[in-house]
Amino acid sequence: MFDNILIYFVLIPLIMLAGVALSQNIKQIRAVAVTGSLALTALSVYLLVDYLALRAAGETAPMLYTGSWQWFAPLNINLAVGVDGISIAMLILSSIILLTGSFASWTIAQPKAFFLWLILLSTGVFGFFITIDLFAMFMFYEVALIPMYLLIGVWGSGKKNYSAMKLTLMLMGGSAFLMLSLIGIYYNSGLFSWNIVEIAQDGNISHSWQMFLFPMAFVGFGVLGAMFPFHTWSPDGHASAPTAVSMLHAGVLMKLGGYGCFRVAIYLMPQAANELAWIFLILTGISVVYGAFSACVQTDLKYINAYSSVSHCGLVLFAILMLNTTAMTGAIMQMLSHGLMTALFFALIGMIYGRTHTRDVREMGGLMKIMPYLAVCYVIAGMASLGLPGLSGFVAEMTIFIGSFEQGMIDFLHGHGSLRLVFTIIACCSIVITAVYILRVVGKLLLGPVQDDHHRQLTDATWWERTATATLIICVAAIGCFPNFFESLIKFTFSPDIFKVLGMIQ
Amino acid sequence: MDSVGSIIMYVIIALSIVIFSVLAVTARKILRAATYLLFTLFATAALYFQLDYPFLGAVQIAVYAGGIVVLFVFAILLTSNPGDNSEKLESKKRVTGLIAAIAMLLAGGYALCTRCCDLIMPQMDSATMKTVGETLMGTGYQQYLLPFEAVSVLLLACIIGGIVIARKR
Amino acid sequence: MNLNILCYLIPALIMFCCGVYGFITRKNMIAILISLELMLNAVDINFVVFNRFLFPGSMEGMFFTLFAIAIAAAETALAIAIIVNIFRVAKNIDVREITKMKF
Amino acid sequence: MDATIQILILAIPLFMFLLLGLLGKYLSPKIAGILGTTAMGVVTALAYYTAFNYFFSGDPNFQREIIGEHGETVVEHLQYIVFNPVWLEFYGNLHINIGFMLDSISAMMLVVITTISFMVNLYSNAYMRDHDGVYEKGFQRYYAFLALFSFSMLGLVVATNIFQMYIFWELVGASSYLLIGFYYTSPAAVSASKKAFIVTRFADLGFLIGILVLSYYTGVFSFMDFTSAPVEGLADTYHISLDTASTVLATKFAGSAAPMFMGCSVLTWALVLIFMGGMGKSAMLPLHIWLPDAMEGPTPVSALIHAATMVVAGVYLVARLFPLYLQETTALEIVTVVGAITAFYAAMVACAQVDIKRVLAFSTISQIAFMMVSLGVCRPEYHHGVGYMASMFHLFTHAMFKALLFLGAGALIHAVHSNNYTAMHGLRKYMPVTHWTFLIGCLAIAGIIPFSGFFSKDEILTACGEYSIFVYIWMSAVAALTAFYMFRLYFLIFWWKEHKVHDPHHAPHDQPWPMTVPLIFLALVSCVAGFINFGDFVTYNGEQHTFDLDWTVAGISLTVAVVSIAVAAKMYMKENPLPDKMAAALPRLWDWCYHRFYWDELYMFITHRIIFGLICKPIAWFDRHIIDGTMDAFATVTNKASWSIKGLQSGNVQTYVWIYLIGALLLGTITYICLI
Amino acid sequence: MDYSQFLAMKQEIALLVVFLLVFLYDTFMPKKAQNATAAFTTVVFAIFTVLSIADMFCPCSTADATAFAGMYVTGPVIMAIKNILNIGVLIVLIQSIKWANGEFMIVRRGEFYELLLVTLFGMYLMISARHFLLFLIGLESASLPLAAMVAFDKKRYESHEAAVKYLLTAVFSSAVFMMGLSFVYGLAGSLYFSDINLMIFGENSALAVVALAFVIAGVGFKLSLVPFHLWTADVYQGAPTSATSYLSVISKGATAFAFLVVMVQAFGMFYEEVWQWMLYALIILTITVGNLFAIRQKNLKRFLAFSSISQAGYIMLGVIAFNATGVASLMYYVLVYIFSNLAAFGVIGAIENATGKVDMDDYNGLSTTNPRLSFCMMLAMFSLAGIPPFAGFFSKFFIFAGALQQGTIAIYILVLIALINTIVSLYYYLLVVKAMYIKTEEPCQIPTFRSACTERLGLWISVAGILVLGVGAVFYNYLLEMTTSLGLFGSIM
Repeated sequence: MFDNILIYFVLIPLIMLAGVALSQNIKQIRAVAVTGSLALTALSVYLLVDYLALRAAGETAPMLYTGSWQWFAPLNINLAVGVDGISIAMLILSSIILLTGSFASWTIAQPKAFFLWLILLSTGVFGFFITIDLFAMFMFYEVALIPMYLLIGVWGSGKKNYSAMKLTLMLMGGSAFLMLSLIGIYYNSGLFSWNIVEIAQDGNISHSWQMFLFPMAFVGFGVLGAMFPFHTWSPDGHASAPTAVSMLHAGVLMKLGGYGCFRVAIYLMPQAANELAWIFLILTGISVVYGAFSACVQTDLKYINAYSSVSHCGLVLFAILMLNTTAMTGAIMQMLSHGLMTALFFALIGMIYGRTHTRDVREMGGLMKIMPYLAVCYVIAGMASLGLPGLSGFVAEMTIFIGSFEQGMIDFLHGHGSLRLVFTIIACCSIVITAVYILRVVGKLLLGPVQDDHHRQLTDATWWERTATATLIICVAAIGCFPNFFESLIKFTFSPDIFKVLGMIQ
Repeated sequence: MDSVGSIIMYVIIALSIVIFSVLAVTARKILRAATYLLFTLFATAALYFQLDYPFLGAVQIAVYAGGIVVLFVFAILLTSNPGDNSEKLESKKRVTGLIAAIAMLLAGGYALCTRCCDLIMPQMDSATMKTVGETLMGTGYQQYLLPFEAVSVLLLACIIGGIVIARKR
Repeated sequence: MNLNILCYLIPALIMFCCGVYGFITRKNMIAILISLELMLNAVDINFVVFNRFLFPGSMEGMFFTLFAIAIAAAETALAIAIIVNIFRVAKNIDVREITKMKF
Repeated sequence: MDATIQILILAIPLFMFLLLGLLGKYLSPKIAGILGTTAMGVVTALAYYTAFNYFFSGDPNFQREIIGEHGETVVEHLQYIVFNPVWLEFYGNLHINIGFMLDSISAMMLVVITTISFMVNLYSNAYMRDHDGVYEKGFQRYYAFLALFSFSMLGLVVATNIFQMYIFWELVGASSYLLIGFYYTSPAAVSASKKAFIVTRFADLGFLIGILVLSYYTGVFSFMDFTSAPVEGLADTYHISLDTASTVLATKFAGSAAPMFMGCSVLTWALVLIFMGGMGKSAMLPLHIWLPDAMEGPTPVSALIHAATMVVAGVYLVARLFPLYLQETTALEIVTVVGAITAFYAAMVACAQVDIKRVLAFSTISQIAFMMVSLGVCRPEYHHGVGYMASMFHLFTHAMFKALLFLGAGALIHAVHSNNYTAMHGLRKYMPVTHWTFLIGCLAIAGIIPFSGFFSKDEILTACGEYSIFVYIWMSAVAALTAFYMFRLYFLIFWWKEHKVHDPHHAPHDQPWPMTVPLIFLALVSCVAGFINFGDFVTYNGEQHTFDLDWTVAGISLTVAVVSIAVAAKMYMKENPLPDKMAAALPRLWDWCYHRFYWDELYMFITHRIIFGLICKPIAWFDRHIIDGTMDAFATVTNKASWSIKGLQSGNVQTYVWIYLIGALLLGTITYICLI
Repeated sequence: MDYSQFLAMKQEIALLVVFLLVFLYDTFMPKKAQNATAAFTTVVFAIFTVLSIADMFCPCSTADATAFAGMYVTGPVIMAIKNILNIGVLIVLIQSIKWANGEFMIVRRGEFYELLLVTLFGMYLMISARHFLLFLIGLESASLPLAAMVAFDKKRYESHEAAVKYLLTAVFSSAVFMMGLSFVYGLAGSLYFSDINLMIFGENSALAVVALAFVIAGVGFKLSLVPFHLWTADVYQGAPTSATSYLSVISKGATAFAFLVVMVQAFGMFYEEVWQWMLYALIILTITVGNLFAIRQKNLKRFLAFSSISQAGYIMLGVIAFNATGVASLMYYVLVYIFSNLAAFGVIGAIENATGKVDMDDYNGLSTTNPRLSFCMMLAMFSLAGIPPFAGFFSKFFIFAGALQQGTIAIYILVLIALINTIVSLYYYLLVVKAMYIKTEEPCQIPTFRSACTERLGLWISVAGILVLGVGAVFYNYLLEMTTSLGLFGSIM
């Protein structure tokens, strides 16, 4: 069991949990958190390199590093692990955000409990990304959800009670549908297997069952992916959450939704995905512009960013539903990009809030003069968000648009309706709206004259804050500058001979 | 074809069962209600006798009429406050009670009438005490040693429970 | 003229319904207990009648009744103990008064 | 061929950006300035070398000799891909490359950009400090942004494919944003930068969709596949080929399942959408509104970005795809119409502005519109496509003299600390160098022989005349207005009345050498650039061609210009009430011109009232109250239900058993009813 | 008359031995030694439990047995469920020692344990009975002494009220149940489950349906299925906490299994057409109504009462599944539920014993004063809500999986409704967590105190169960392998 590298993605967090639990003071806790997350980052980077090497050596299995250990044997439930490029991308994302999140919560109150929950949450996240067993996946998924409640409830701000409850309940609502769908897949695939790869390859879920189970699975994960109209937990939840939690949640947890939508809903039930895509295309297409428009008039920084996340994550689901290699690659890129960028955003907002004690943009102004480092980072995050070339957002969005447009035109020219085309163009419009709200905030918050004289005494970022933000910015820029590397990592999964499902559709 | 005598007997028993039951639940005074209950129980015992279950009838009289009703009377005397002997029924309660009773009656009546309406009493030999005893003490099919032992435990427990509860401390 | 099975079952049913009615309408807990006795008794009759009319060969119904009487006795004893007990605490046995715990 | 020089051309500015951006605050401003300027000087030298090499080395990669229509030998400039690595792959042949293409227009642009950029870098060393020599706060940052801009702009012009162009297109937008908002504490600058970015972003949306359409149909991004054909025997060399463009049209578009969309061919749609991007960057009506506001940035920035280089990107884009546009002349007609209207509009507005930078901004809009019209009216059959050449020629000359004017204006502003001519008047004695160079700039833009503007504008008017007499007259009128408002500006700044000196010790004076040297250099260029035979370098198909001056057209335009200048001199040379009278005589026109035809107000209305008021706010409300309200309603309803059924648990045993019994009976009854 | 048949009833007889030991100890030991009655009971019962479990795994023991001509059966699965109950009872006993040693309990702690053991005996009978008379006696043994246990807290008026309510409704319910039995008897002529199942095959008369409804009502009463549940909250609230915890887990668990046995063995033929749909409706009602009531509760015991009502609904999914997986899932659910709920009751009991406070508002900020108790409570709540990695998640998942194995679309809808209800239940479980961890603005009403070592032991066991039972798959695997190898009917004989 321990010879499989993937298992360490769960073991390290567990060791961290123990370490934090045994820590005596905040320094030890910080040390454990940073060391652990550094180890995870290193591990994921090693995995990336090794994976690419294996692929280069001609490895063609859909999942590598697979391992399977019996768990609930009579029900065929195994702790099956395995990763492909997408999972690795997500693992890197998660570990980086955990690392930066640890830095961002350097001075949190009640550090022990906070880090315990935070690490438990990341255990769930890592577990989710490494498993290929539906049951284990679902279990880790829920493990990742519940610590949110306490993290927001105890360390949050504002309407934290309401938000924490709303977030938890809505996400659990999603997972209710999900659970039904997963069990349904188990019984109806004809294999009595929970293994995703097995089901995808040999499973045969009948058409009518697919039509029943697919929407459940998609909605289930879609709630976490902030799909309209199930996104309303996101603004409140993010607004109330403490910095690191917002980072992790928007940066990683919302990706669980997109990842799951792809890995479970579409991967296992492609026919239904193809036939029902239109419903969800409309919903996610709405998400994209709707979130952006909503963000335009918000005054709370976190609300702005939360709505922006709705928009960006909407784009992820939207692209996934294109069922098109390019668009799906773009979707994964967008997950990666949005994860890093939104984590950066939330980190910065948290740092600004920690200083000014307000998140209302109307009460702040001219912060560029007062805290130039944070302000510059904010501008960079904003630029990434509005898709400036050289940063990650551009690459992801362009890939999505190219792919979606391709699929839209294919549909259109083959007489399958112009829905995809129309919504692609609508989604493209989001780049303008994004610019509007990002620049609005940058203009109001960072530029212009100093709004509140009390702010003049505030200090710029501390070293740990600099570490957190700089790490994220470097990652954002790395993706933006060398996209082909990341796309080639992801694309392999989508290449038709591996992904027979998509090959069938196209 | 039943004999006239048995029909008359039946009518008397049935009527007294019905009438005393009704009276037992409608009597204002609680002591009277207990008395009507006693009559009902007697009528039931009579019914058992008529149906050729003398042993059962005897038990009915001994346990129910002899034991339980006496217990009731004691309880009534122990718990009666002067003045609350007669109770007045709220009409709302009465309506709900009637609804429940009639619903039960209709449902049960319908169920019984549709399933077993035309059966008449077959002939049989009344069981001897020996058979009764053997059945009670037997371990075979339709013999009841185990329930007998089990019910003894139950009764023991009820005694303990009763004592604990009734004990003042 | 034959007395068919219903002639016995219906009075028992009426008795049961009287019990139900009594349980629901009476205030005095002893009266409620009396109603319960009626219900149990009605069940006993049912068993006996079914045994006699349908399955005269066995004594299943009869023995059930026998045990039911024993159980009823136990129940009654316990119930009376509890009622007496509550009478000590609450100084009355009106069932409508013992509604402190609700909703 | 060794690509080191070309790599360096792109890499040095990028490196400078990173260096100054990350470590700038550890450098003294002086060193940062010198570093930035030097680096740009090096880039300029490299660019000159490259361009010289391209045009004059005779390398077979760069030019070849072919047999022309009439059997003569013609030199044809070729397109050479210096390097072109893949940056991002999509599907099939669709991949973005980041490359370096050398052809006649990109070489020309390299020269223009690096020259102006170097001038501006030099100039800013002095401009970005006050009279006591104290550097402005953020000086290093300024140089970093300048370097970023240079990098982006260079990347844009050497793009080998349309997506690379889009990438750098966005980057220049961002650097423009950063530079306009350089004085970030000023709300005006902030809102101007925001406006510039958003308006151009909106235009870029069109560009993007255009790219999507084009790339879907053709399956490629590369310009080479749209407009050129490979030269046999050379791997990375292409020549411009109208045949390729028509093949693209015929096989990819006309032959597709849906060649038409809403009455126009899909290619037209694609080209018009792409042109929309150009309209945004080049500030064509109705997307021009950002450019005047962009003058909030430092003046050298205006000179570099908003006069000489970035704003002509739209023209460059159309020129780059010109063979495709030639396939669908509908798109070119749209270009013409938009250009013509914009040119006239901007000229009108320029006549009524007070802020000298605004005048120059509108002048820029008008002149870019000239270039657009020139492209729009260009047809191969008209005088060997003179419009294309004229457009590029004007781009070149305009860059020089408009940069000159802006830098001159910068010197003035630096001297009097105001943007308005009302604070200037009669400065000619105080600032002679500025005065003379400014005058040269004005003469050039007015089209007075022998200054450069005369030649380029004349070619444009010739092209217009070939295309349609109406367009010719229209554009001549614009030319007349141009001469008028420029000299209005000139006279109001340098003449009108004596300058009031508030403080004799700080009388306006000529600026230090870093500021005057660029002025003199650019003035010299403006004087001589007109004599270049531009047809030797740039033509629509790359074949050298000598364009002769049409003296009829030249004479007319010269006359018109002189008359306009005379009118301006009459009105503004000496203080007199004539201008006020004129304004009073045409109050409506004056107001509209002064208020720029209320375009800003219209946009304000659309963005604030309609987009914010009728879309964003209702959506936000809808989200909070309807969607979120529904989610909350689930909770509320559950809670309400909880309270409303609490009566079941009444505490009364009798109710309990009643419910029990009825429940049991219902259970049986309903099941039974369902069963039978 | 083969009295050796009694030997098949190893567990029952052993239990009676325990009962007798306690009885004798309590009656005849000197006053001083009587102080140790509680501990004595616990130890003896622990020994019994260990032996009983050991017996289950002992290869030499005869697993299957049918005694008294099929009236009594036992088998590996039945032994397993009894042992599950034993474990639960053991925890209850451990947790109740502190309370039983209270000053007030001196005179009747022995009786408390005697009654408790008798009710457990009744439950054993319910589980093993394959004859309705024995079943009835088991049912009554399991419920009548409980009434006495409910009334144990003589100081508190609520305790008496609860006892009255419990007894009256219980007797009413058993009357209805017996009425139903009489109809069954009228139809089948026998009260043996196997006979009934044979005789009523194809029967779809009103009498059969009504009989079935009454039987379900009678057993559903003990399970507190809606609408037969109304006594539950009042009784749970009024009874002493030890009795409540016993009532809520052991009684419920035993009855759930017994219900499964009755429905499958006696009425298995009716599954498809009749009782599946009855149960369908009841499950929806139970889960929903239980949840709806639980939302507003302030008294924690009452709160847990409603929560246990809705949990009963989930348990019933294992019955409606009508397959071997369902049986295993049901048993597993009961096992997990025992640990989760007893952890919650353990905390409540400890706090009640120390301070007498049971209201949720009193728990505000408990984490600041009693972090460990809060932690236990939180784990219990999460487990009850079905949050991984705690055992409750697994039990819920498997019970759903069991139900869905049945495969009709109606079951899918039922499970969906149940799942949506888990959201509501999560809400109120989180309310407790919120009170303890989030509402920390004001100082906590409950001071810091150290709970008795027995209480802590009980909590440790419960928490260990919550943490281990789910992730450690052996428990469920064992049960599932057992039931699948025996089949649905075979596993419950």
